[in-house]
Amino acid sequence: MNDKVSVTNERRLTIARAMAEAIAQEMRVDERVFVMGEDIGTLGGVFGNTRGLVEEFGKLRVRDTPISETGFIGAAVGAASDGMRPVVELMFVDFFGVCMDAIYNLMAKNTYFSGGSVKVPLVLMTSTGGGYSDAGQHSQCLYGTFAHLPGMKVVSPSNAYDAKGMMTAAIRDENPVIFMYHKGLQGMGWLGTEPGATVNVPEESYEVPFGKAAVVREGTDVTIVGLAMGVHNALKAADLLAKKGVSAEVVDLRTLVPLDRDTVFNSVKKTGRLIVVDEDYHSFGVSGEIIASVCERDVSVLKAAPRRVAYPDVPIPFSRPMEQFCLPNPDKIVAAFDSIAGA
Amino acid sequence: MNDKVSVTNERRLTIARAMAEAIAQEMRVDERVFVMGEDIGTLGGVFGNTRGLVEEFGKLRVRDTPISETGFIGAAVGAASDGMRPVVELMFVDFFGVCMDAIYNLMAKNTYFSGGSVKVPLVLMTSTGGGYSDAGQHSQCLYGTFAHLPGMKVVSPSNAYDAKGMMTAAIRDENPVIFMYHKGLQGMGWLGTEPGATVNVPEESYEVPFGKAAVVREGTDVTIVGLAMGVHNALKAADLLAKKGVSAEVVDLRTLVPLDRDTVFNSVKKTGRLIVVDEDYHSFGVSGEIIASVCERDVSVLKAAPRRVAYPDVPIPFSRPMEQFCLPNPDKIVAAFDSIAGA
Amino acid sequence: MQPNREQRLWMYEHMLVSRYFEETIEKIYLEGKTPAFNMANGPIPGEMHLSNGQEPCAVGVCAHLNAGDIVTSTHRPHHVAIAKGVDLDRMAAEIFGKKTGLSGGRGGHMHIFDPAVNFSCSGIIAQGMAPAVGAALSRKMSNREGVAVAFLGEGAANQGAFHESLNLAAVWELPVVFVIEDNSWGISVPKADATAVPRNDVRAAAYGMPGVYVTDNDPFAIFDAAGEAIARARAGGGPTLIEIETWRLAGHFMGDAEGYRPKGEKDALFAKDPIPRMRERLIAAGDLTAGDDAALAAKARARVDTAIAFARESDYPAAEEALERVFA
Amino acid sequence: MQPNREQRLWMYEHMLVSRYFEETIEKIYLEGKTPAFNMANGPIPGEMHLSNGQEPCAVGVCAHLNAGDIVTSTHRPHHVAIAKGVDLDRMAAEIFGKKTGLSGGRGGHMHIFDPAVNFSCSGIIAQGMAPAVGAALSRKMSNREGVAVAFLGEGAANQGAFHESLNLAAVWELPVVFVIEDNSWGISVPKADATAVPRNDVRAAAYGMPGVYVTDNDPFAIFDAAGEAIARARAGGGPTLIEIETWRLAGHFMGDAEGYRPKGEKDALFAKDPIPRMRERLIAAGDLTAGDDAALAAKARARVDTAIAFARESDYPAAEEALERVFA
Ligand SMILES: Cc1ncc(C[n+]2csc(CCOP(=O)(O)OP(=O)(O)O)c2C)c(N)n1
Ligand SMILES: Cc1ncc(C[n+]2csc(CCOP(=O)(O)OP(=O)(O)O)c2C)c(N)n1
Ligand SMILES: [Mg+2]
Ligand SMILES: [Mg+2]
Repeated sequence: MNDKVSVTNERRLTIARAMAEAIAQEMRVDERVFVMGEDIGTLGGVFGNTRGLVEEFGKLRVRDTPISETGFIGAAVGAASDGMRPVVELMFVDFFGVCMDAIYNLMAKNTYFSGGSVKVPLVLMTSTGGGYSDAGQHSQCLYGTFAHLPGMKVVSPSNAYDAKGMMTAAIRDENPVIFMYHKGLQGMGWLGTEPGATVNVPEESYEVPFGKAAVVREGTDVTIVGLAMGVHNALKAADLLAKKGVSAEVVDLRTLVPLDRDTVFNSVKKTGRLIVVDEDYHSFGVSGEIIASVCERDVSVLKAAPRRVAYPDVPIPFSRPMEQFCLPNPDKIVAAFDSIAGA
Repeated sequence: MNDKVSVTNERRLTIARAMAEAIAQEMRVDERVFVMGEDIGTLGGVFGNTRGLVEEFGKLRVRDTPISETGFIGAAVGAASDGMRPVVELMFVDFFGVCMDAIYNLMAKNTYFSGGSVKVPLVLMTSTGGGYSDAGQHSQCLYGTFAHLPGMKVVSPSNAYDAKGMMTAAIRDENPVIFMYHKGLQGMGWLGTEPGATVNVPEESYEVPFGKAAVVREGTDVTIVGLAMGVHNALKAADLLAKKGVSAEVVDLRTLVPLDRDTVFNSVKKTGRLIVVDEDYHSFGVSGEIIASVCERDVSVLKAAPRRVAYPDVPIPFSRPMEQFCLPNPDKIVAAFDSIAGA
Repeated sequence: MQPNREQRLWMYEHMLVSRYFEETIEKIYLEGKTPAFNMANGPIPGEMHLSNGQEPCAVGVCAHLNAGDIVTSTHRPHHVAIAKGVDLDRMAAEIFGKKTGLSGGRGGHMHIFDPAVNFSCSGIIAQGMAPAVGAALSRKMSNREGVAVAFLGEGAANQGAFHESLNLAAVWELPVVFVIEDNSWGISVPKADATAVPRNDVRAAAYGMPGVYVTDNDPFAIFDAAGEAIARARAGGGPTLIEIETWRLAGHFMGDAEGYRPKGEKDALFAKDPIPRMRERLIAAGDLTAGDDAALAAKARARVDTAIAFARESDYPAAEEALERVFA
Repeated sequence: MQPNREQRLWMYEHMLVSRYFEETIEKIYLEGKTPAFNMANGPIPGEMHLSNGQEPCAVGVCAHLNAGDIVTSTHRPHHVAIAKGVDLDRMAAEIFGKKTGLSGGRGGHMHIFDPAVNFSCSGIIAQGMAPAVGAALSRKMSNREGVAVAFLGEGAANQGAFHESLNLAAVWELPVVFVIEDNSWGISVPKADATAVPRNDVRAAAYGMPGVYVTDNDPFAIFDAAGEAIARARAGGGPTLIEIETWRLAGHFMGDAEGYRPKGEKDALFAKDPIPRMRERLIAAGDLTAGDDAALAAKARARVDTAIAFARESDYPAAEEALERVFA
């Protein structure tokens, strides 16, 4: 976890708590910051990321909304343009279909449409990911869907340190930020918990800047690129590969927009092999973009065909054996490496 | 125009008329087929693709709707599941944000969610593309946005012959089909008109099958892959390149889902160079997918880095000089070739 | 419109099946999830939204429907599915994620589809409504019999799809009935914090359609209101909006600690649990003896047990089946 | 609430500016588009939605607003922008796609933003409504003065965003007024084919807010209704829904052949063109002499001419500027 563990204490937080802490700290120093969404008040967020906020800041600044995503996200755009800094929750990213116009045609474009005279400093936080049998309308990642459309930053942390720093950076950003948090990393026991996501988190405020991928493990034989849960799969695969004497480098993209193509390219230049791990759908998404970004810069750095371990192009099935079959995992990454090891 | 010009007469139609003709012919033989959308009745569709239908089939089968895309597209899902075969218009693809749930979470997934016991034979036709200064909420292509999400076929014709055959195939398909037609190819004078899109179209019904790209020009030095308007830019670039002694092969993808990766790969295998032309946004979309598809199969077929000529990752500006600067065009394709010609 | 004895008993029996079903699911859901509650574990993984307390809505409405009529439901679909006659064995198997499930395990509890009785649901709030409108359009256009009923929660009445669906149904005078189950909660948010009016029946006026509010979770009053609306729809008289006061006796979903619920609320609701109330009413009316009741209860339990056994004993799908049925 | 003389003249003058502006745009729009009409050509390319006939809605409402108040408008924004005090030179330049335009040419006629007077619009039907609600929320939360007004067409009243915005505004008791310009057409679709009720003011009841319908495109009646609603909003009394009968004297957009309009409809509308009617009314009331009128007209024309000249003479942006201002 190299550069990011400059922590000043040994306190370990879940991503859920790290997010809530970042929001609270910004709310304390900036009264323009407020939170709205479904069940983010008394309940503290279905995924725990607003716990404690209503108790500290009250119902006027921590507003439970009706189930009206077009209404309250559109309202957040209007409030942000009027000088506020809303932090808004879309409970599951899968629900984007009921409110995407407010997101991609207003929130993301009003700065451009206004020639820069209108700012939309808005954080839209939304949960992603599956693995716990919540079926096809509650388990998607849709990273590519958001990253494809211009005008919004798109970020997703893999651990609590990044989550706090990226949330702080998101709230302070003058631009709209889609903050995607993977349910399986939240540290909510009831969703299962990837232990690697719960890490040391400083109490003081700090920012993790956007557009800077992290090399979370160094290696020489293959570059494994991932995001959020993908990073943990990649790290586990790297452990397995190490046992076979293969040295894998793992890159945590952290942000999709802006995308740190340099870090990915430089890593592949060093290792000569590329595997992209993506829990979003296989085609026309993140995995294709990463591969194309490397190839178009210099295809000769690749010693072997690039590989992707992504979610197949099928809706997410409910039944455990089927869902687990579709999800990326360390073994699939190892198999992907094996298929190009000879080159 | 190789395999598709097995035409039996010399009648030339615009894409708009070809689409209307295909719909009419299916409505005559199948009473389950009906049309709904905004201004598709008396007006004949803002882009002309339903002209004449209400006169022949009446207002019960050609239904103007309220401006309620979630309502009527959701209704189309219900009607299709109940045995009808709706052909529905989303006037501009840019409006997907107000109704995407009905499209991607219901229309596209109900067959899967039901284990195949429910069918959703629904054609959603929608206009794409810019070039006539309609600004950032009326000029997008969003090919990648739709192609990324599983459960729907996604097609876009480059000429009237394909338009008729693909519309016929779409209506007869047991699955949801997103039929994207580029405004600049419609043959409506007021939107400008690419003459190459208006071609001979047989009077009788026929299908152009999905999942089969067309090599619309053969060549040996570079493969230029495009869709809809991109094909015409590619063909013009091929003319320019021919003058410089370069032989370009042009592939018209025709359908994104299913995607004919074989035809693209085989062409690149032959030419060794790949340029993807895409009027959709650059990142996380079609161009990345095409490049990745080739590279992951066998990166060694590429003599040079692949190139893309795509819409930059910015909202579409209104002002003509800015919009034209952003759009793909033949010169950019030639320049892309020049940048890899040496390899 | 009052139910006759046969209808009354049908309603009661389906309430019993529904309640036993939920109670059984509830127990099984917890298997493998203790001591640490992890949704992903156990024979029934994923989210689970139980309908305990809301049975009157399902039976009062579905008593008027036949297999050809269409019903769309929500993330909380079991009671409605049971009243609509969905195949209980295959529904249970679906909830367990088994190959014999209605969808071969692809859908799970929020995606129950049984075309044999024209039942479907969706996990996205209010998104089942427009498909019901479309099915009604389909029947009207093709001159086939049938009424469509869209169920939704009171929280869903603030979603745009609600408005568009009601307007479309009214403009086109379609045979569709919208039924709001007002359990006064949308997860943790009370109706009063989410809805600008106390009762959604007043919203019917925005579409020129009749609106009815049924109080007290009363199966017979629901039967009455639904009967009139469905008869009107069948006769070509267009859509109706019905809101029903009902009670969520369970948490929003399994695992919900319900800390947001005011003290005493649940006790008060349990005190008027619709199942014992219905039983007493039927006994008082002479429809039922205690012996009949025991027999009915046993029958209901047996029906559920059979379904659960079928589900338990069925095989899981092969993992690779995940890739099938994307397209028809 | 009746306008005083100053307000009456302010309204009339802004109606004149608006009408001259549209008439001028109309002429220039056709430059370069004959003989073959191609939207992409000429000094003003792209779609063009003119507001001729709808001026009363803009002035009757905006007469009550100051620069700090918020207005969101639609694809048909010019009249409202003018009444709200948007910088006319830079708005014209934006419509021409010039560097000096409000957005440096990035937005064009459907994307007019002037933060100096808190004006914005969106080309997606009904999507300007929720931002108005949010701006009102912003004012209320931060104890800053200001009312937000969302304009929309009668066609937009069937979009989900309408419902969600009104409900949210009502639940949170926000200082926002929703103004429907009912020109009876949504492109080619008449209101009666799209909206289940004859008048949208009845929909206010669905949110427990006051609803008003203003007939006959009457500037003073609009002033009255809007004045009351805006005063209520300012006083903390929450939102109001107003629908105004108005007339679309032009096609939906430039190039619209309007074959769908019943014969005679437009003649009848032109016969009650609000501009001459207002003029006669003011003259009859003694507010205006023929001489004053000529002077006002000349002033309005001069204002428009200046703006158009500014737009014509301004430079186009450099092509590469397309890549700037994506992020602040
Ligand atoms: C569009 C959308 N927003 C949010 C959710 C998350 N969600 C699931 S159930 C629920 C509450 C629904 O309340 P209500 O409609 O009253 O139904 P109930 O749960 O009370 O049966 C919410 C917010 C969703 N599924 N879809
Ligand atoms: C969501 C959406 N659907 C459709 C359109 C296309 N469209 C533009 S204007 C219009 C008609 C709007 O009618 P109305 O709201 O009455 O406004 P008017 O044009 O009469 O001013 C339509 C359908 C759009 N811009 N956005
Ligand atoms: Mg509820
Ligand atoms: Mg109108």
